[in-house]
Amino acid sequence: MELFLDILSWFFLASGSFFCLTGAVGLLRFPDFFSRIHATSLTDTLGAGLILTGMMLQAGWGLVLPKLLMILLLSFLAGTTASHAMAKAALKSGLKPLVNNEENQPGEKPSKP
Amino acid sequence: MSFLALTALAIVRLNDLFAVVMLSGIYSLLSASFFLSLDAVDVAFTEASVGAGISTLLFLASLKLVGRYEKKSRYKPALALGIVIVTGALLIYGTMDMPHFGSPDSPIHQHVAPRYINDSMAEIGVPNIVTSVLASYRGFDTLGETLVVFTAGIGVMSLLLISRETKDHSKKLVPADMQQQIILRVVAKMMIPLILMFALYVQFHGDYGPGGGFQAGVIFAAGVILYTMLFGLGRARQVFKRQVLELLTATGVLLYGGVGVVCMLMGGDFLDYSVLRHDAIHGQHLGILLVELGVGITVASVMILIFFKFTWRTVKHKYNP
Amino acid sequence: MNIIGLYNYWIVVLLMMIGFYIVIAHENLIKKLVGLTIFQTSVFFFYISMGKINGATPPILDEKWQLYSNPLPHVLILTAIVVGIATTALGLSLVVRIQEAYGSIEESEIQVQDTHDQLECQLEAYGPGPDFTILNKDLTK
Amino acid sequence: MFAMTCIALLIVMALALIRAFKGPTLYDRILAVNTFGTKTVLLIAAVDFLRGRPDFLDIAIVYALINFISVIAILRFFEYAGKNSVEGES
Repeated sequence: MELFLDILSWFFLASGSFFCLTGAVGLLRFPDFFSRIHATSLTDTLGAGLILTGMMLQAGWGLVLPKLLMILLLSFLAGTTASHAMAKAALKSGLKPLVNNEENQPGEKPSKP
Repeated sequence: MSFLALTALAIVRLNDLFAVVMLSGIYSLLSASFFLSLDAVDVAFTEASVGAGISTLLFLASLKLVGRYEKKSRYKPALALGIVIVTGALLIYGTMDMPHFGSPDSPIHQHVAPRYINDSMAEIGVPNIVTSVLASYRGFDTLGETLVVFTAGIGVMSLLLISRETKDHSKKLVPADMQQQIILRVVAKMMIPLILMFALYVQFHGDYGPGGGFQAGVIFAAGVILYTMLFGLGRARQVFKRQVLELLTATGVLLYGGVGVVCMLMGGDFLDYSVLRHDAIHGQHLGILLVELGVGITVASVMILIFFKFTWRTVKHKYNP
Repeated sequence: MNIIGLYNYWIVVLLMMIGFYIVIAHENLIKKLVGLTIFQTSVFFFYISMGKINGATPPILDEKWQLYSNPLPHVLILTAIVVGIATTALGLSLVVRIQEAYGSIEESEIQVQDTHDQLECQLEAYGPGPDFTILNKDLTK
Repeated sequence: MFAMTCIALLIVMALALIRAFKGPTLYDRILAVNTFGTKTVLLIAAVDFLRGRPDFLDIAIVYALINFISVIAILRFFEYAGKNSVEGES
């Protein structure tokens, strides 16, 4: 049972780290703000959830577990809401998403600054 | 650690004050992680709530008032750079004599610290040594620092006074805020009770884990500030009246001093909590609890007041320039 | 070993100098305050680095641990941070008042206005001097 | 295992920091700050486990809260600094 839990939590931690890394690469490499927020916010939530779950499996019963649960809850609520608010504010401020308008110029590749 | 230096360098270079403030937010997050890695849990706690939270908020509020961009300076900073390099070289020369980082036999660990670490459990009965040193061994210092916070609050209040006329005038004009941001408001409604409850937990759990009056006060203030930002100053003011806040500011300091005086009346020294109960350890416990409560009340109300003052200024500028 | 043992202190010195540089070289008052904060933080780092012992744990007593870091610097810095934010708030409110009084938070512009005001006061008191017009032209440019 | 997570998180933080320095628009910087904050929460939790004293998760909770608050504050600052309409101001 111990071993099983260890392996499971190892799996969770590893995949969580992987998702976080992907998100960060996306944050750095993507061409415009909206694709970047897409990359980060999704992977952020998933990665944080996975890592925290892995930790919970390690923690066992005790005061640590509810604290981790609280962090999980907060990061789910706050992270997603913050990304929503950011995207909305950016859109309202006039930042346009980079789109590939094919109907105007057929055959043109997605623009990349 | 190198991250920190990088961030600081970037702060030097940037012209946009807003970006500077954000980077200083990152900077204080980083420094808190650094404190954590050096075992200073309580300090990391304070830095997290104060540096990343409140100070960013205050800088933003004042940026709103003074404008965002820095003007290019015309002077050549060569002289300044020279002074800085010379001073830095001297300081680095000074560090050559320092004991190595983390060595257990450096002079700082020889004098009072062993006493605190070995005897505080028997004398105070509180597991968190930082709390027992803060509130009991060095209670005078903490009283002084609470007074400094109180005085700073008074200073800000008197500097940013607003006439009653302005207030009445703008009260009608302050609209409900962020009416359109439904998601934000709903989530904030869920979060604010959590924040306030967590602040209370930090306040009263400070004896056993990291935390205490300073941190709890700041977190409480942060919760109230979140409410203010999302639901408008008018509604926040209905909950936290100015008179009540000012009264609370003084109450905290008075509570702290009052505990000391009560100790004196009961036959001990000033701020010697052992006489508060029959048992010295119980007395210490009660004393620390009360003192921390006083600190928490003062810090929270001063922070809320300062923020309110800054926001009133913005309102005033908006409606009668 | 020598280099690694003192690395922390060097970074502290570097940070302190960066803060110092911002304070003396930049003219914007808000930027100066940020520099002051960095300076302050470097002092905090210095204290905390001194309090660390290798292999120690945070100073919260527990049966499982024997070696604790030095709690005294933690206490000092904890209160220093809160006092620091209070004084920063005071500084910010001064900046706000300066902005209202002078319409600017750049040091040089404030100085220009100050000398201008001073000269005007002298003008009122002693009558126009011969060199005043030149100065005035220079300043209002 | 926790060490690996820590290293991964540190790399993520470095990348976010680069984005915050470069950040063509201000929103990129805000996004980077937000990412940085959430990663700090995770890093603190991971470090706690790594050092074997997972009692200090309180700090991570504070970070999660404070991060949210500061992002909201920055956004509000922007919403009203950008336009001069009398729509709302706190």
